[in-house]
Amino acid sequence: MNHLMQFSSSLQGYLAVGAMLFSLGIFCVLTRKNAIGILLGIELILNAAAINFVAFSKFRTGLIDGQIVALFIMLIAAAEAAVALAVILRFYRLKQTIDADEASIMRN
Amino acid sequence: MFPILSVMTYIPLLGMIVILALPRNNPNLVRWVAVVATALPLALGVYLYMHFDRTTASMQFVEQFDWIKPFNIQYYMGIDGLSIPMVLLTVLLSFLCIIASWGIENGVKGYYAMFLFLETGMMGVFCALDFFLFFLFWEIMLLPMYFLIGIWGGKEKVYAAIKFFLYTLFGSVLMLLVMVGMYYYSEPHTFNLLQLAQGHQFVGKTIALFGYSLPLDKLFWIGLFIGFAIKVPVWPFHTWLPWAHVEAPTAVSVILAGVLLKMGTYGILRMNYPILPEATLWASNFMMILGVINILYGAFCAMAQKDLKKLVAYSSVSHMGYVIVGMASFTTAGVNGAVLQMFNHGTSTAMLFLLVGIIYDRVHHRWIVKPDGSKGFGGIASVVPVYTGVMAIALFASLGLPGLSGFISEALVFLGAFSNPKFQTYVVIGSLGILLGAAYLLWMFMRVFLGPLNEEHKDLKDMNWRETFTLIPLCVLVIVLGVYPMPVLNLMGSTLAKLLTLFS
Amino acid sequence: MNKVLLLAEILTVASALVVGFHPNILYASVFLLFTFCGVAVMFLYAGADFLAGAQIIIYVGGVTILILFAIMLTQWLYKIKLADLRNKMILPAILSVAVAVFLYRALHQMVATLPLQTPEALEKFTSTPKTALMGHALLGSYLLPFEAITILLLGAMVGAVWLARPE
Amino acid sequence: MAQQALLIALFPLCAFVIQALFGKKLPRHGDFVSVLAIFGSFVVAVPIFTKLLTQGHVFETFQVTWMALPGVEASGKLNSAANIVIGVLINNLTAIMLIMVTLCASLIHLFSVGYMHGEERYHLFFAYISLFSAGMLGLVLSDNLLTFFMCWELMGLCSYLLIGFYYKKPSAINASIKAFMTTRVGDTMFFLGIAALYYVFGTSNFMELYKALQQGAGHDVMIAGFPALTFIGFMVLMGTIGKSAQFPLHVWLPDAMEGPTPVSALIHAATMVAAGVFLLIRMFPLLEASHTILPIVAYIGAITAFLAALIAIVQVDIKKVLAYSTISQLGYMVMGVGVGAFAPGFMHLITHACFKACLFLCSGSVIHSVHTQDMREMGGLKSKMPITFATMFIATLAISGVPGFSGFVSKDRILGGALAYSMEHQGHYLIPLLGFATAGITAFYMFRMIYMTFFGHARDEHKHHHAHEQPVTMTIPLMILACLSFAIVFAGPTGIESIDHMMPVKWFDHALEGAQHEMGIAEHLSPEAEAIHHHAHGLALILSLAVAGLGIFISSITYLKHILKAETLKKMAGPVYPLLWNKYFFDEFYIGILIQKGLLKFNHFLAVFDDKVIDRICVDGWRDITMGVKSIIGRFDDVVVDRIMVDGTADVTAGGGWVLRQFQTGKVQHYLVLTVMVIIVALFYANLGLK
Repeated sequence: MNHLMQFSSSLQGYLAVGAMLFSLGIFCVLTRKNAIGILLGIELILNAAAINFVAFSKFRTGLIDGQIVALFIMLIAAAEAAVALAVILRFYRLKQTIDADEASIMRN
Repeated sequence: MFPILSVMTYIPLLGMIVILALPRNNPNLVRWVAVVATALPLALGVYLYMHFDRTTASMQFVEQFDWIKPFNIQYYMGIDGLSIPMVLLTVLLSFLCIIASWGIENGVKGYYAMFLFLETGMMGVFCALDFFLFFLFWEIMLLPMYFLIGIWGGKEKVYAAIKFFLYTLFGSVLMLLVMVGMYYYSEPHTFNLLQLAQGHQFVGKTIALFGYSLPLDKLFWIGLFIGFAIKVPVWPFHTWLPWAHVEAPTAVSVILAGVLLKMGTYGILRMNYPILPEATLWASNFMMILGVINILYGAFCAMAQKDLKKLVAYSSVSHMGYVIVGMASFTTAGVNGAVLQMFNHGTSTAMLFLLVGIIYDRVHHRWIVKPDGSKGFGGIASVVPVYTGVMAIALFASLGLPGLSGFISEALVFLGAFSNPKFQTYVVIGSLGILLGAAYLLWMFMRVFLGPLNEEHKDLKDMNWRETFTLIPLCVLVIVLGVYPMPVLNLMGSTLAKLLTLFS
Repeated sequence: MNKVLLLAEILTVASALVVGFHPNILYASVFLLFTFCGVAVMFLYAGADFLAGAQIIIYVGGVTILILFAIMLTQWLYKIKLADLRNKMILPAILSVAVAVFLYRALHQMVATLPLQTPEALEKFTSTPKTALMGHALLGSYLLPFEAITILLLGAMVGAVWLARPE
Repeated sequence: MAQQALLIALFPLCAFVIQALFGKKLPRHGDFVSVLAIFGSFVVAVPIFTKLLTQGHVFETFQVTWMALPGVEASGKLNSAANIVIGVLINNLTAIMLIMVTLCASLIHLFSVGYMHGEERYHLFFAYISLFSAGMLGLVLSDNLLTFFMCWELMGLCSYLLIGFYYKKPSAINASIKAFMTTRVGDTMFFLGIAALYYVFGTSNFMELYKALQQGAGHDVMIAGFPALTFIGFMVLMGTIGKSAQFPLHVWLPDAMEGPTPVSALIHAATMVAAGVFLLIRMFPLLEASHTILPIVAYIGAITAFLAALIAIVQVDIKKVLAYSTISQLGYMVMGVGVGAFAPGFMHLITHACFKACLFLCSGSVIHSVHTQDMREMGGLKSKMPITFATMFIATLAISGVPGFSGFVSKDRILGGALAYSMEHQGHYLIPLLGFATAGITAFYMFRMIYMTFFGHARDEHKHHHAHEQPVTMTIPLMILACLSFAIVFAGPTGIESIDHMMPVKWFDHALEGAQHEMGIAEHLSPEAEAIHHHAHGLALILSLAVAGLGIFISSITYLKHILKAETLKKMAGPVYPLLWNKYFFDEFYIGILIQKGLLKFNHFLAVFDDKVIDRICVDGWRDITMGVKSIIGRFDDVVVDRIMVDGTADVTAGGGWVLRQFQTGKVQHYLVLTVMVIIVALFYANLGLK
């Protein structure tokens, strides 16, 4: 238990959590048919990245830069979520579904 | 100092933003805004032309400041004798194309927005002196082109657009790799093209790849050359060109042939030559062979085409071959001729594409010989005399008739290339292109314009004022530069002379 | 104190698992909220107080709510079952695990190449409140990206409104 | 004076611009603009010519830098070595050419006013013909090969435009494109010759070239495996062969008769085709220096002269007869230059221009009057068109080599030169042989033409009935040109040197001596050579008189007195007749085999190759490669391979929507899977690298 706690507050712990979130995010993106589900996965991936930046900032560099980048990631995620949801709504209005497989009209 | 180059580059971008903000139901307003947004750079281009110092080879109208400090990336714009003809060509053709696109009815807003964006990209490419900036503009240009072909194109537009995109993307990837490589192997790390060109930095260095130790400068040269060769297009990377030209709307074909193709040769002269002169000399033979292949291959293929626009497209392949031959000759006359040919081909081929577009607007086909074997046109000279006259000028300029611009540049190219004893045999073979050029163009002229009138087209309308307006400036340029080419030649003389010192 | 962090991490991963696997999209989004909260706690423990706050405000207060809205707008709660039809899962599962493993290994090994501050400096950095520091950084050396992201946000907002506008 | 001389070319050029832009709106469709312009040129040319006559010598130059191409020296300074300098050169040759061209052109312009009256595109006719005059005069004035070539090509363009003037007629446009392309074969090689000249001598200026040659430059340079001088000489000769319609590129000139008759007179008889010979004369020092080229020139000329003359016998189209006769006479000039009889060659150029222009204009007058070109439908026009008949008869006497007329003088001298050449150089007996044979044949077919056209009874009553003499604007040019066909204009009253050598004024010979001196080819014959020449010229005089007399005699008994039937001659010729009638099957060979079987097939092959091999296989073929990979892996996993590898990888690498349309799902997640795979691979390598 102690060992685990030691690990959890180390750099490796942060990285491990980040990697897990990242892979779950990818899994989510790849498997969900629902466009909103895909969006959830993307949010996870972005958060995983943010965690890594913050971790490096704390355990290695001791500079504010990592946190700044994490902040930017959040902002971009927010923007992306807004646009993506707008697109989904639009798509829903067009097709009465949000199944991503239906979004293949680009295929020509 | 007034940042004239940046202003010229970004006015179209501003125009694009304005256009996007305009209401959709007033296409004429959109058009006029686009006209203004291209006329201003044209006016500034005239200013540039007047105030350009012809006696120096150094960069002029320079704007330079740090942009992304940690990577030593600069915002560095400037023009010398090599870029200014291209800049002038860009602003002129963009302006004319905006007018020539008046007939676009679908998605006017998007079309003009994309077009203006394209002009920004093109201007940027010709003005950028920082590799990173150059690459950025190079990619910027790709995007609107893709949409312009893919949305406003002809029947096979999507195929053509994707083909264009993937081809050029492939070239861009190579260029990106070389860019990064140059950055890392230069000392100090820099993207500045002028600094990279100093001190033969890459000669003698090697890089280990796949277990082989390869000479760095030759590797860079090949990477860059392929990247640019796709744009030129050098055989065998040319197959996107007929597709893109044929499917693109008229004005886009004009820009494509008039400006975009020149970026390839411009890039080679701007990067390969000064940065990697040793590798350039090493590859000169190879370039010469490719140039000659281009000339002949393009001409032969053009002769077999049944589609008017495709014929013109292949003739571009052939004519860009002259540029390669001139460049690879390393003689004063040859290199001057090559750059002049870049300019002259820009004007004459633009005329040809505009003219083909005009006839396509009228009759909605471009067949010299229809797929079923019947004649597409024939004898229309009697119904559209003015059109025929202008076509004849464009045609004769293109086939290198003395007194029109094409001759001067071709003559210089051949005089120059022949003065290099290494290449005389190639020139002798390449000169066949002069003959073939005349053959396919005149044969086309005969089948389309002369002979008994094809009754299908007896009601063909001659050019209207707008079409005439787009063609007159080009006509004048073609004739004036054919008689007295100094207005363009003296822009570039000093710069090219300095460039050639690297190879003597 | 480490216990709290450990708990937060477990919470994060566990709820992320739910996000990844739960067939019902509604559940998944609610658990995404917990994941965000867990991450916020992790930020706090990493000395990123401002970020933790931002995480709560932006993600928990903004993004998740937006997602829930979207679900309710598109999937009529009463009419359509919210179960998310799945694609084939084997390949994505393999891929995800592979990504996790390789990513972790790569980062782990890469860490050695990063500059390492003295423990004192790191401790001092962790304990400093970050709001002021971030403010200075944003309006100092990061001004240009900051402005760019402002424009991006504005553009996204306008774009979203335009996209979602009624016909 | 040299600057003013530029006006000679500029007047017609301005006329062209005015005519092309506003011609249609001017009164009379602006014909007076062109006519005045060319008369202006004539007026400017006269003082130059009188100066030549009074002082015996003119020499003026004037140069400007046309293109500045700065180069950098080792020291870093800019230099101007590569600059392209052009200018005007006026010497004896120029002066004679100028007066000849402006005079012929003026007269032909004047003739055209009547001949082309009422034609559609009348103003364009004058625009083109003015442009042509500008080109020809520019060529004569050029002091360097580059502008010479430009004008040369410009004339080619005008020739193209004017041959295809009746552009609705398929035969006319075919002839025009044939003329342009055939001459361009020669032009292209000529241009290579200019490029080579630049390489060897660093200039294309004639005077500088002569100077360099006198200093013995260029002998040790090789180009593409040949001695440079031979290479240049051959390329220049090719230019001449194209432009002056020499064997084997002579095929275009007869077809060029599709153009209006004044065009044939001006372009295809008097000036443009002679420009090729003028080129040889200008480049004579170089040809001489290369040693190997001159015999080739001589043979080309002799063969052309002979073959073309033979074809002319069987022609029934009056203009075609003249066309072949032009080819034949041009062959004489080329032969003259080739055997070193440089001055007689040039003289023949001038005399031929005058009498051939006259012949063409006369034929035009006849055609205008009877509306046919077929001699079988003419006959008995002597009384109906007396002036035309008289002038044409004089010109015919001149071309046949009857003493007292100009053609006799020049032709006799060429033949004498050829004979002397074969005496000096053993084994070249074919040249004078062909030359003398041609002289006889020429006399024969020219008189045949005269007899068929003007004598005998009218074969087509209707046409004969409507025939009439032409208005004065058309007959005056005929008369002036006929006057110029007398020997006295050039040499003496009879043209026979031994009689005429008491004549005090022999302006032509003096002028040519000066020119030769300038070029550094002044002849200093050894006494033996002098003797040979004297002997040869005496022999040539007798022989040429004999063959010409024989030709006229046979022609008279066949076509005038009908003692000998033309049919009998035809039978005697046997298989030669169809060979001549089909012009030795040159057209069939060039068009049927070289172009249609060769070039067009090859083009088609390349276009298909481009489309199918390069585009489809090499570029789009990546799809097939990935498809192949798929079939090797087989049914490893339907989902992974079929849906992802093919849908994803194959399409993206395939490089084309052709694939995309057929195999692409368009589903986001399939692409994402691919992306993730790439990421994994990248990470995997990152792991390896970090070890």
